[in-house]
Amino acid sequence: MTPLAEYLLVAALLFAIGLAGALTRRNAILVLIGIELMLNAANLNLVAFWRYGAHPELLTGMMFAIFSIAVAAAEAAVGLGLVIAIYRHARTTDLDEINRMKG
Amino acid sequence: MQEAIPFTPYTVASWIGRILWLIPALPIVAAGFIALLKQPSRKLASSLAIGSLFLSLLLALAAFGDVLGGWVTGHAVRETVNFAWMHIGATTFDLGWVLDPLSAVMLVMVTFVGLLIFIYSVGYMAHDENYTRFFCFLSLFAGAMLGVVIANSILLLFMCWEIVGLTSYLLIGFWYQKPSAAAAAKKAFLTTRVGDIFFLLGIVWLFAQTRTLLFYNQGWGSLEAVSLAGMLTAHAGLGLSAATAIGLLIFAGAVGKSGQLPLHVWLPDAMEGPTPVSALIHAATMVAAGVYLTARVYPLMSAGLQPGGTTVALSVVTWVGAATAVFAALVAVAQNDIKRILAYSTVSQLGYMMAGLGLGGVAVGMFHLITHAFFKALLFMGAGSVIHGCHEEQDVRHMGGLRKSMRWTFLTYAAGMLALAGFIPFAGFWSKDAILESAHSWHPSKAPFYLLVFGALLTAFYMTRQVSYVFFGEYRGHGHPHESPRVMTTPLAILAFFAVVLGLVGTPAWPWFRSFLTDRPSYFEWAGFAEPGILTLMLTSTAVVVVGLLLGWWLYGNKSPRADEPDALERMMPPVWRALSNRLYVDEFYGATFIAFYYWWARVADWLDRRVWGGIVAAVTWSFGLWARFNRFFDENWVNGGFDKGCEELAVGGGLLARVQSGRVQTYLRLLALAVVVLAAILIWSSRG
Amino acid sequence: MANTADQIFVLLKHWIVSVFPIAIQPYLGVLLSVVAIIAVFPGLFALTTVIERKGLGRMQNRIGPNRTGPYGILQPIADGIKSLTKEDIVPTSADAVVHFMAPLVLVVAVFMGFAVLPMGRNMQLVDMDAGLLFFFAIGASTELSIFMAGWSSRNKYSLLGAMRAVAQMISYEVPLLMSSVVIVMITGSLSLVKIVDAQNQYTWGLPHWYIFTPWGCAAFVMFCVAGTAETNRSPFDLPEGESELVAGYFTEYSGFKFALFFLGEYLGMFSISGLGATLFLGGWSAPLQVLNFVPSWIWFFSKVMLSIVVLIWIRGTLPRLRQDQLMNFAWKFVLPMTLLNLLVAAIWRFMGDGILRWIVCSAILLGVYVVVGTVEMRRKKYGPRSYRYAE
Amino acid sequence: MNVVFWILAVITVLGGLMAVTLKNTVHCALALTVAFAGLALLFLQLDAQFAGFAQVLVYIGAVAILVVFAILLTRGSETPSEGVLSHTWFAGLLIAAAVFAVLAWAVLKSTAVLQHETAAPSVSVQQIGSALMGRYVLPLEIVALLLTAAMLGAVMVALHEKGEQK
Repeated sequence: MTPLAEYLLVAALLFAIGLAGALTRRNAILVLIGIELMLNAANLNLVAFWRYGAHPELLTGMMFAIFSIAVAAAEAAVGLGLVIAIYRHARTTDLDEINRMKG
Repeated sequence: MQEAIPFTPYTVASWIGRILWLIPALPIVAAGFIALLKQPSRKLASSLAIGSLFLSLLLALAAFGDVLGGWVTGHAVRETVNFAWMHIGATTFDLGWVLDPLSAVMLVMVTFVGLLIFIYSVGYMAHDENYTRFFCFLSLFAGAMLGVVIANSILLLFMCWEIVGLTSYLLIGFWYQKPSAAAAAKKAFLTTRVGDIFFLLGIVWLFAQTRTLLFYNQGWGSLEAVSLAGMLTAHAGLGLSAATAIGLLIFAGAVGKSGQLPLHVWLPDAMEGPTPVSALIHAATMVAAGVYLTARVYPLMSAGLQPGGTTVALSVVTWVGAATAVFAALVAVAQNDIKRILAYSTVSQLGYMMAGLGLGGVAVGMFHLITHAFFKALLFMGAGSVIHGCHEEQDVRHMGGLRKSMRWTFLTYAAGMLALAGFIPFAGFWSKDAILESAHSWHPSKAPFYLLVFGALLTAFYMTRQVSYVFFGEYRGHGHPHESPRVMTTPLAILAFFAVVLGLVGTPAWPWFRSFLTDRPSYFEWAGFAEPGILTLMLTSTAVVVVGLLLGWWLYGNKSPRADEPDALERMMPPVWRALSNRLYVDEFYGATFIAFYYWWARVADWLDRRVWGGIVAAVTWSFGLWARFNRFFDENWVNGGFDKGCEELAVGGGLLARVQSGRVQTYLRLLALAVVVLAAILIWSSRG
Repeated sequence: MANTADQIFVLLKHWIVSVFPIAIQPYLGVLLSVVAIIAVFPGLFALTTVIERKGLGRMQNRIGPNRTGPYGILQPIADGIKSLTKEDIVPTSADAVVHFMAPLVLVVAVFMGFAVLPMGRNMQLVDMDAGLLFFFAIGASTELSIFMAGWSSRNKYSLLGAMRAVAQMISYEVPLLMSSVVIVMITGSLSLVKIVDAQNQYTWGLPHWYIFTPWGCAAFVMFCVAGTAETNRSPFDLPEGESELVAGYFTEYSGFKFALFFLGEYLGMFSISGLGATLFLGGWSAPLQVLNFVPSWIWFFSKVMLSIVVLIWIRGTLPRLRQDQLMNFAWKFVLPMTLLNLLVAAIWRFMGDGILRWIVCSAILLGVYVVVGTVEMRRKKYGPRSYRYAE
Repeated sequence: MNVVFWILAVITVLGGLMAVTLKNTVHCALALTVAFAGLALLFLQLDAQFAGFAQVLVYIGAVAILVVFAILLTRGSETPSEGVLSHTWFAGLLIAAAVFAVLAWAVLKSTAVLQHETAAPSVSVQQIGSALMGRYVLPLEIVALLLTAAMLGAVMVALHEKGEQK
């Protein structure tokens, strides 16, 4: 069991948890939270691969992680904005009720 | 701390060299601020523009002094600051600026004339409601133009070149309410594009040949010995060396910008813009940019030039220039719009510059460029003052006798007119004389010389015609003409002064300008006149000019034909007049050839669509119809039953599938995850073996 | 002599550590520094409360606390005893866990911020390569505790206060960061120690502090504004505007937790002032070369206290802003100016030495300041309001 | 077996679990921040200082706050009367478990080829900065553009449409 494998396992677990949250909760915001968790798990993988990879001095994995953090910030902003818009429109954030394909 | 920034200049230049970028930067920044301003804050706008350009002028003078100092102490100054703009793969795109006599002279000219014109337009545009927009465009233009001047990288030059084109477009169409202005702007933009495409091709080719975008870079620039030698040996087909071909392509760009034949058509129409614009952009600076570009890449054109001989590129430049000079002068004779006359004369003078470049090298062309910038700006601003004074009247036949009512304008205008006509000892005389001299001593052919002399005659003639129309006789317009405000006349006076004396830096006796540009020591000696041919040449050109003046005065002087009665020249030779006044039908020619060709082609395509393809389609449809009839019979009797069954099946399946598309996000997400699982499993499994 | 005085704490620490076995020495060193920080700053906090109360008293033409001890010096002790012995009330409907966590998170987060501040020549807990980033990251996480406090205590005043506070802190964190990025650009390092070293040089006896450059000065001004807002000090103290919402997010807190919030707030002030001093005022470096003999830590703390006094003074002077004014000011004025300041710093860096860069940079900054300022003032939003009273 | 790592891992995973299981949405958000903090510490454990601090700054400082704001704006703070789980929660759980199984399988299967303990790479912020300005300048520009667009987009989406002003 190499340290890298440990990190990867933790990341996988976190990813699964996030996925479970995204799949089982009915509140849109909680789905977003799950997605954030999944993103973070991915980041953990990237950094771990950078750390134990062949060429850490190239910074590739780290850069990837940093960029994905930035992208995740954008994603959260837009996603929550959408949730708020939907809430204003449908007066609910319950995904089971938001299943109309046209506004 | 040093490595905190990626920017590292390749060379260490003098302090002025290092901050040369400020010269274009200031007006551009000013333009940015002005763009933010609201309409009411006019004063702030104009003062921002003028102030920034004034600072640029000071810096330009400092740069000029620097170069001058280097020249006096006898070692050439060519400071370049280059830096890598971006790396893509292995190739780096370099930008940079160069400070050498050529750019220094140009800088001073542009900033100085520009500043005067800015001040002038404060008065001219005073009543326009888009005042701030005007100044925004104007100083954006100034910045871009200065960028063109100092560019040491053909890429940077091209960028600024395009910005200049854009601002020209914006300013020609400044009064976009007038459809004519809008059309003129479009025409200018498109026509110059034609040239710019070739220019771009030239740039690409140059880059491909020399692997560098820089002009000068410690001997590795594209205009320096190594690359030139390489380009001379490389062949481009048609027996041309790559150097020649690239030079010609770039020259095509110059042709577009500075309105040489055959792309001159946009320049006269460009006079739809406000007069300061015509003065600044379409007389003094932008149209000169083409000439400047040609001068910049002169080493490319003259690659492999033997003394006394010429190169293909140079001879092309010469012929185009000479032809343009005469052609435009001819047309100018028969125009009635005061600004159009000046526009055509600009075209012809630009022709002179080009010819000068081709015949006598950088110094000759640039000398005429500088002097012309001054007196042509003067003429345009004078014309503007006249138009302003005559209540926006532009037709010379509705003017006249203004010499009494507009003293200052008249005096300064006369000075400019004499300078343009090349009357001794005004500025234009010396510069034009230099061109004629080099034309006379041009071995390959004498034709350009005669053409240019003829052009000089015409120039004197049409300027006399215009002046006597505008300022002599009695006033034929409506309302009362009035002198323009001080803020407009003062720049005129300043420019007039230069129009008179500026030529003295380039007399044969004291060819200071030439030796400055070509970096040779200069000294004063009367013997300069005594050189064989010079004196006779000067006498001939003077004589030609005088003849032109007298001719003009004899035809038009002091008599004031009304608008309805035909022009004096028209009475003498109507057909010629008609040809000329219709601008020798060039526009019509283009209309009849290129544009008509497009129409024709469109019609052909249309016909093809209707007849040929249409016919085929019809035939196909018919056959299908036949086939269909048969099928119908077949269907109704055999297929239908089975088909209906199939349809039911499909309906059921569709129902099943539709249940998946529930519009619930989580359903989709679930399927996604499921797919991931399956794929990953397959992947791992397959990776086992 | 001067050197020992300068390094006295460092020497002391080494001496103490050297007593113990090698194995635990590094941990012990860290522990000692932490203890020192945890001891010193609350002391400063006590001192500051006295200064504030008496200073404000004078500004408002009162005497201020003067009963406990001579001139009321012992007031903070009395306060401490009081708040410790008070009953700790938790609203029944409150969310007990979060309600309990909030003050702890706040204080811990704020204390962590001090870890990277160099408080004297080699007197810092850790010299992190990304110290500045660390500082801001920690600072960012204090917002959460405030939200926790406001939300958990099921009280609309608290909630409103928390929302205001969080919104305000987020909006002002951006300019705060931006105005510090300039320093990073010039120094080429995020390590606060390196930043101080870069400023610790003298020409003609005058220091190279960044405040003495056009961009530095501009950045400092904006840093002060943003920092004041970040620590919810007046005139940006809407989150706890007594007149509007009782005491903002810690309305429902009492006793020790309240004291913790109080402490956290003041510690926030200290850390921001310390950062400001480090970035712009040359950290622990002396203001004049001749004054170098004075121990460096004295300089640092005097700078911090000076800015604290200024903050108190401001609090006594300026009226409170309106929420919309606050936001507009942050997003429409301070942020653009900081962005421009980045550009100016780049120009400065790239023009090399010479008087010219001073002229150009100052010109750009002033020009834009004037233009933007006038344009903004026109739009009535920041301009003086005309109140209409009921006749 | 690295103790610190395991502690952090447990903290992170627990935070994640609570974030998706707790009833009260705000508690979920707070648990989420715990998970974020744990991740940041894991990054530090991986000698990725910069990434770790960036994580704290962005996630705890911004995303968590955003989530909380969204919760309060959508009145999500009071727990809904009917269950918090969507009616298809069981399938979701199964699939999540399957995903974890597959990933774990992959990791464990390839554990032989994975790198063993390597020396900690010494990477200074300086290098990261120059890398951002040099090799990664294009991505950097694109991300900048993306963030701007996202900001505008979020504002536009979350704004009140005219007409349905309440």
